[in-house]
Amino acid sequence: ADTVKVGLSIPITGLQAILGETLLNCYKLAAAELNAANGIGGRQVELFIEDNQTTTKGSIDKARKLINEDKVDVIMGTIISPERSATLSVTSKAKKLFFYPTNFEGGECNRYFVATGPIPMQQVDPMMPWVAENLGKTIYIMASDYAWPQKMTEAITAAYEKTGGKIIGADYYPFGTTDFGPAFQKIKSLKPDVVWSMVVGNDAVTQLKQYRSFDIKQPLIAPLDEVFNKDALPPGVAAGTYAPQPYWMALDNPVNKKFIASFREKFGKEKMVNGIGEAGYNGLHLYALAAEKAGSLRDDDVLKALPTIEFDAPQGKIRVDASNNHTLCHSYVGKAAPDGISYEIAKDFGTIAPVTPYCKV
Amino acid sequence: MIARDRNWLLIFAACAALAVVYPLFADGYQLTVIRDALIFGMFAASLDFFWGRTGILCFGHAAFFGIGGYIMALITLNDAIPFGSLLGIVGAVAGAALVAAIIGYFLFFGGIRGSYFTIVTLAMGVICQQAAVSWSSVTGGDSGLIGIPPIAFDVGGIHVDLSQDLPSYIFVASIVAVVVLALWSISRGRWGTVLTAIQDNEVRAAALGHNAPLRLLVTFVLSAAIAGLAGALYVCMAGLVAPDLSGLLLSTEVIVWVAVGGRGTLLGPVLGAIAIQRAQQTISSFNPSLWPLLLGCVFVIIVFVLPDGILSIYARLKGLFKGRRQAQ
Amino acid sequence: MSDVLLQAENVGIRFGGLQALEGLNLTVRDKELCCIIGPNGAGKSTFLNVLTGTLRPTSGSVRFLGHDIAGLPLHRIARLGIARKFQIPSVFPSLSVEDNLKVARWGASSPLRPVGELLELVALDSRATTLAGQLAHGQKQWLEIGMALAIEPRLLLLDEPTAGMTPQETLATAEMLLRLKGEFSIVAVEHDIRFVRALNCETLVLHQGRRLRSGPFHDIETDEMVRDVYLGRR
Amino acid sequence: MLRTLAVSAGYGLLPVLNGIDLSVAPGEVVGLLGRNGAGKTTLLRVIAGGLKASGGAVVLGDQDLTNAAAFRRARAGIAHVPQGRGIFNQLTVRQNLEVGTRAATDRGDGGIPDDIFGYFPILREREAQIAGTLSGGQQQMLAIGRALCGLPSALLLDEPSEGIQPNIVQSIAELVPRIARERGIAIVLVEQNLDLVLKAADRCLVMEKGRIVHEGTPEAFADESLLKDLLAL
Amino acid sequence: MDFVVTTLLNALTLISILMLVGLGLAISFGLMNVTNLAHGEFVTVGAFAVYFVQSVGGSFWLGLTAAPIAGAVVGCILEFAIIRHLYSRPVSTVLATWGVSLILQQGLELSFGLGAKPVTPPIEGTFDLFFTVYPAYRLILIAIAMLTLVGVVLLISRTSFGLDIRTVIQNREMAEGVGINTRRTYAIAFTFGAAIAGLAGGLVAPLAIVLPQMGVNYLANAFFVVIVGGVGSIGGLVAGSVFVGGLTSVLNYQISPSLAQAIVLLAAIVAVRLRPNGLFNGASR
Ligand SMILES: Nc1ncnc2c1ncn2[C@@H]1O[C@H](COP(=O)(O)OP(=O)(O)OP(=O)(O)O)[C@@H](O)[C@H]1O
Ligand SMILES: Nc1ncnc2c1ncn2[C@@H]1O[C@H](COP(=O)(O)OP(=O)(O)OP(=O)(O)O)[C@@H](O)[C@H]1O
Ligand SMILES: [Mg+2]
Ligand SMILES: [Mg+2]
Repeated sequence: ADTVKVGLSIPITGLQAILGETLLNCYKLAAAELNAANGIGGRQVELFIEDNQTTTKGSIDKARKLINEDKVDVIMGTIISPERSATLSVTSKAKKLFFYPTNFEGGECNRYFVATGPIPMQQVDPMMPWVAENLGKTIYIMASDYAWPQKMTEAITAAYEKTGGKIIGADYYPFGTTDFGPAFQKIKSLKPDVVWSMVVGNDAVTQLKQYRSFDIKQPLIAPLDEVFNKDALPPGVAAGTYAPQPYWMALDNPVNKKFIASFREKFGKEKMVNGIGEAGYNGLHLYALAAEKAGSLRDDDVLKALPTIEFDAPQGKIRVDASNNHTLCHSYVGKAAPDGISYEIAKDFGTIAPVTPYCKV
Repeated sequence: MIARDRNWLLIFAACAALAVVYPLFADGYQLTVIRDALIFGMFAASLDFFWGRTGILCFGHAAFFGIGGYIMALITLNDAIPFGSLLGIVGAVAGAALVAAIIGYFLFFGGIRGSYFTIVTLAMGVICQQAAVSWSSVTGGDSGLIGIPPIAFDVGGIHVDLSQDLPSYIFVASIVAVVVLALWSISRGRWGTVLTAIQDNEVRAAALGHNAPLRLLVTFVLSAAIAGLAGALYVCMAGLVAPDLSGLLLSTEVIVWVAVGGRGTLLGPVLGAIAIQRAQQTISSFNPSLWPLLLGCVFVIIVFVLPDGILSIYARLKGLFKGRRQAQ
Repeated sequence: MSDVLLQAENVGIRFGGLQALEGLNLTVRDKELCCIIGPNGAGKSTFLNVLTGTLRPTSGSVRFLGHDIAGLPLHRIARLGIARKFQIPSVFPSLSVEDNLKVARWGASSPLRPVGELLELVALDSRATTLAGQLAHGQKQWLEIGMALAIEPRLLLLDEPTAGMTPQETLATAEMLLRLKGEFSIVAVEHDIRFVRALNCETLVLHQGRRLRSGPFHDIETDEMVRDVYLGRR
Repeated sequence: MLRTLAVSAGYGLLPVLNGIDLSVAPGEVVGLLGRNGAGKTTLLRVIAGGLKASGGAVVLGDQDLTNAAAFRRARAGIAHVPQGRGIFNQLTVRQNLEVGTRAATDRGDGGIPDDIFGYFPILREREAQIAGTLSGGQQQMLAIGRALCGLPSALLLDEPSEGIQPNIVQSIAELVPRIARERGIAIVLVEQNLDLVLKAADRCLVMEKGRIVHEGTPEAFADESLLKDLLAL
Repeated sequence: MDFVVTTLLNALTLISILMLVGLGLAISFGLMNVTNLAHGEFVTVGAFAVYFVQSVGGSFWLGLTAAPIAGAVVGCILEFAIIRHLYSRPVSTVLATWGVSLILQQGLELSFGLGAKPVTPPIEGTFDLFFTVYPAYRLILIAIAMLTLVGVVLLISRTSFGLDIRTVIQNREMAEGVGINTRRTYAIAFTFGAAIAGLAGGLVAPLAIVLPQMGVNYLANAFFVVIVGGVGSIGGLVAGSVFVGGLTSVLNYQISPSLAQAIVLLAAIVAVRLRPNGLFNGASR
């Protein structure tokens, strides 16, 4: 029968495979929910899953295949920036809708590109006064050497200096670094109040293990989440770290409870879910609502309807900003529990609108 | 020797014929797929031109591919530069050649050969990828540069516009054919024979009056220039350039394509590149985690069953055939 | 003195604690043939290395056509017209005999002899398409001489060209060199006395890095000292 | 007693040896003559195990070594001094000799026999020199010395006089039979230098195109015309 | 004082890791001339051995004993099944070992699941070194690395095995000719190199990420260390590790780490150019 074809470009192999698995599960969950409730306008949702291998070449090949061979109605997925821009380079040429779920550095601006994750200012702007008040007045940043941490650092610096705080050092480490000793030595001599790590992916594991062994006492902000903590980190090393995220499993609301319950029922009792996954889940639901409302699957119709609808997501109510196709998402600071896996909500900043001076679609 | 040349030309002609009739049976998407594979095929041939004849393995060849790609991107994305596409291609080729010339001069005239060269070029690849990631003000960082326009230019009143699938396929296929043919005729003649001699015994070759380092350098630079050309073409077709196009993974893959296709045959690597990439994407759509395992096994098997690459199947079949005929 | 091709003056060289050559003089004129003999380890190969510029002497000087060639890149030396046959036969094993000769010709600034003639000269015409790596030892020696001839040298240096050859072939080689004598200068290092005798030329005898004797071969052959340290008595 | 029985061998499709029968008694020196490319080197390689025989057998004493790996043959007592010497260039002279004793692991005490230095005093003098920097003749002596370190019962010498100064060639001519007698070794001597063979060998064989075409005592070979017949073009 | 000592210890840690991984490679690549792209996977296997032993309730130390054994087993199988047939075909070796590295990575992933594996260090916390406090585990790592180095040097210089292996490398046919079982010599050497890499993996497991793909992070650097120092000598390996590790640690503190990495690699290229035979050529023989 006639179905709504959703193409998924997911890193199933390669460096981002752990996060890819959770993201894929979230899409599967959303599709199952939709299909159980009469699909999209009566049409069942059909997922076309492709592994982009976490590479540029793979992402391009797979996006082309999804569009030309599978003839999908929309493409969703990808985690890190190269996958995203590779996919975007195909979708923007083909004028095909592309929903991107991951936290990203911003800068991408395209009519057919919808971001359901936060950009740096959404996470950082509301958070910095809280940091200044609760954690300290000086920050040392150590990060992986690529665009997202660089943009985050800019956002952090701007917002923090407004509160009178100061960034006293920032070091960017190449991917694949196996020894962070020099950074810890710097922390010892600079004595910042707070350490903010944006070392990501596999290197985050190395970084955190070594951070603990150097016995550093300062509070640590690190972009971790439940999935990563559980699947990648040795038990307990994340305990006490802070992280800004638009979604936490600990959020106490009925939608989230139901989300987690059905996720675990489908994929395993112990399974964790994170902000990226939730943003993917939200993306598919937002698309469904918009398509339903537009009564059409044509990209332009869906796009037109998209800003007019609201979705009751696990993180709270969200909607897409018509001016830049970014999502108004929530911002929470989480604090990792002693088990080093789950988080408690340290502070809720409510919904934050994405402000993008560079972008107007 | 003569018979071998004839065989090569025969296979080349067969491939060319296939490439000509292919558009009759393929839709636009399938054309783009083969077009991109052909570009990587040319990239593989460029590595083979150096590796196959000198016996020195370059483990950072993707660096030149990436350099070509980035230069192309920077030139065509800058609206202030006229004749973007043409200038981009020239710049990409020249840039890759220049970098190769500097590094090559340093290494070849410093007496560095063999595994040393391999590992030093490996490091060069690592540096290039890291530079592309961290120098984000120019390179766009890890997300790369997006929105590179398709190749378009006017030569002598003819307007070339490669935004459509068929023209771009034809353009790429003819470039690849010309390049492979050119590389082949260079490497089978005097140039190639002397390179083989240098590979056998460099001191002896020098004592006969051959400037071995210079010859190696020129070969390397030419090989890098072609890699740069491939990079420039690819980024225009893909519309973006990203750091992993100059990375270790691609460097390794291209080595594998050459080895699978048959080192020193130039044509084999092109076929190897197409075959492996298509197999990779097909298998990965079918079962993602199977691919790496399968690929690994394929390499091990190829080494033992087809040590001279897939192109040697032809020679073997022929040998078998001859053997039969003689037996009868 | 315009016909002086190569002039070595007071050459000395040290390897660590070993004074391998000391105070050696040698003048090679155009189209002259001369031989160097001497016990194993006397420094003959080393001296050849100095003469070809491969080794820089620690004292003294070597001039080829008036230029100091020490330390020049090998290919430049070859292009100046110095050809050399190494002591261990070194050919290009993965090229055919014919291609070996071609490569040699291509290296030359002005090759004269066609490959066919070279093949005949070194009696390898029947094996032109054989890979050089598959030749028997003696055949490799011949091929290497052929390669040296191919570059049309002004000076040909031979390090034990007949090692591994049968007596007949040794003599044939000597005859060939005598025939070529009119074309260029030759310096040969050899242990095979019949070969040296056949060439019957100016001979330098080295011993422990120094000149022991020099002069026409028939004088050398009968020299008591040379017989003691080198030729032996029977 | 070293024997080959109808040994044949070749490179790829090219047959080089066609049924060679050879037998050398302990203490005996057999000279092997033949033109370039006759297959002398190949025969020695087949005996030493560097090249597989395509037919026939290689026997040392009562051991059939036809299918034994090269190192087993060395340990059984076959020592090979190849054409081109095959010394280990980057090791010192002493290390080369030490490695030579590996063949005698099962038989000797693992030390370098002293009389080696008696035969070749230069080796003691240059003990610590890197072998690759020895002169050609010195390397040849090292190669023979190393072979003797393995306490062999059969010794294969491939053109040992190549590159050796005349008076030492003479002493090799005296040394080879002496070594054979003193140590009871069966020696096969491949040579182009007729004087040496005729002086050192007890018996001479002539090879042509992979066959043994003539056999005789050195005295018989003193006849010039016979020699011309067998060896000249 | 604190600063100097910490810098020194940081450098020593990195040097130790590089040296251990490089030690195995110095044998297979440096001595045997086998370009083994699966060398990184020996490190991975060692790290997984520690993880596995810990996950079934064993102690870290038991795991660390298992690590070289696991490396050796994998190395031995690899040598027996593949490498030994390819000693004369270096290019094929590159290809085959790359294939093996893929198989091993994927095999580990299929059997142990996606994602990083937790490994707990045998001791937590820091050690008071009078001048400074330093993570205790790192001190252990440095000590074990030094002990291993001394062990290997003794093994190679005091036993006849070291001589045999060099003989075999220089001239295989001749080595057979003097009675050396070249197959066995190669197999043992290769296995030994794999075992050391496995040990290295076990040692870094508590310090860095444990993942089927972790080997890549060590492979390129290890090759580099071997080349910079000079192929085929232990002294060279030490010199290369000190050069690369020391410079990285010191520069990391001064300038941006990415730049530091690039500078170190460039400096290494310059070093190779100036001393093509290695920083330490010959001196350790
Ligand atoms: N690089 C070196 N380092 C140390 N000693 C060396 C080096 N090269 C040569 N020698 C020594 O210098 C001396 C002369 O060697 P050379 O090879 O010139 O002798 P030769 O006269 O050619 O002998 P042969 O006739 O045996 O070939 C020898 O004692 C040799 O060991
Ligand atoms: N590696 C090889 N591959 C192919 N053919 C070979 C190889 N080595 C030798 N041959 C051939 O085998 C034949 C016999 O060679 P061999 O070396 O045994 O001769 P020889 O009697 O020792 O000659 P010489 O006196 O020149 O040393 C020759 O025709 C040679 O071309
Ligand atoms: Mg000499
Ligand atoms: Mg021979």
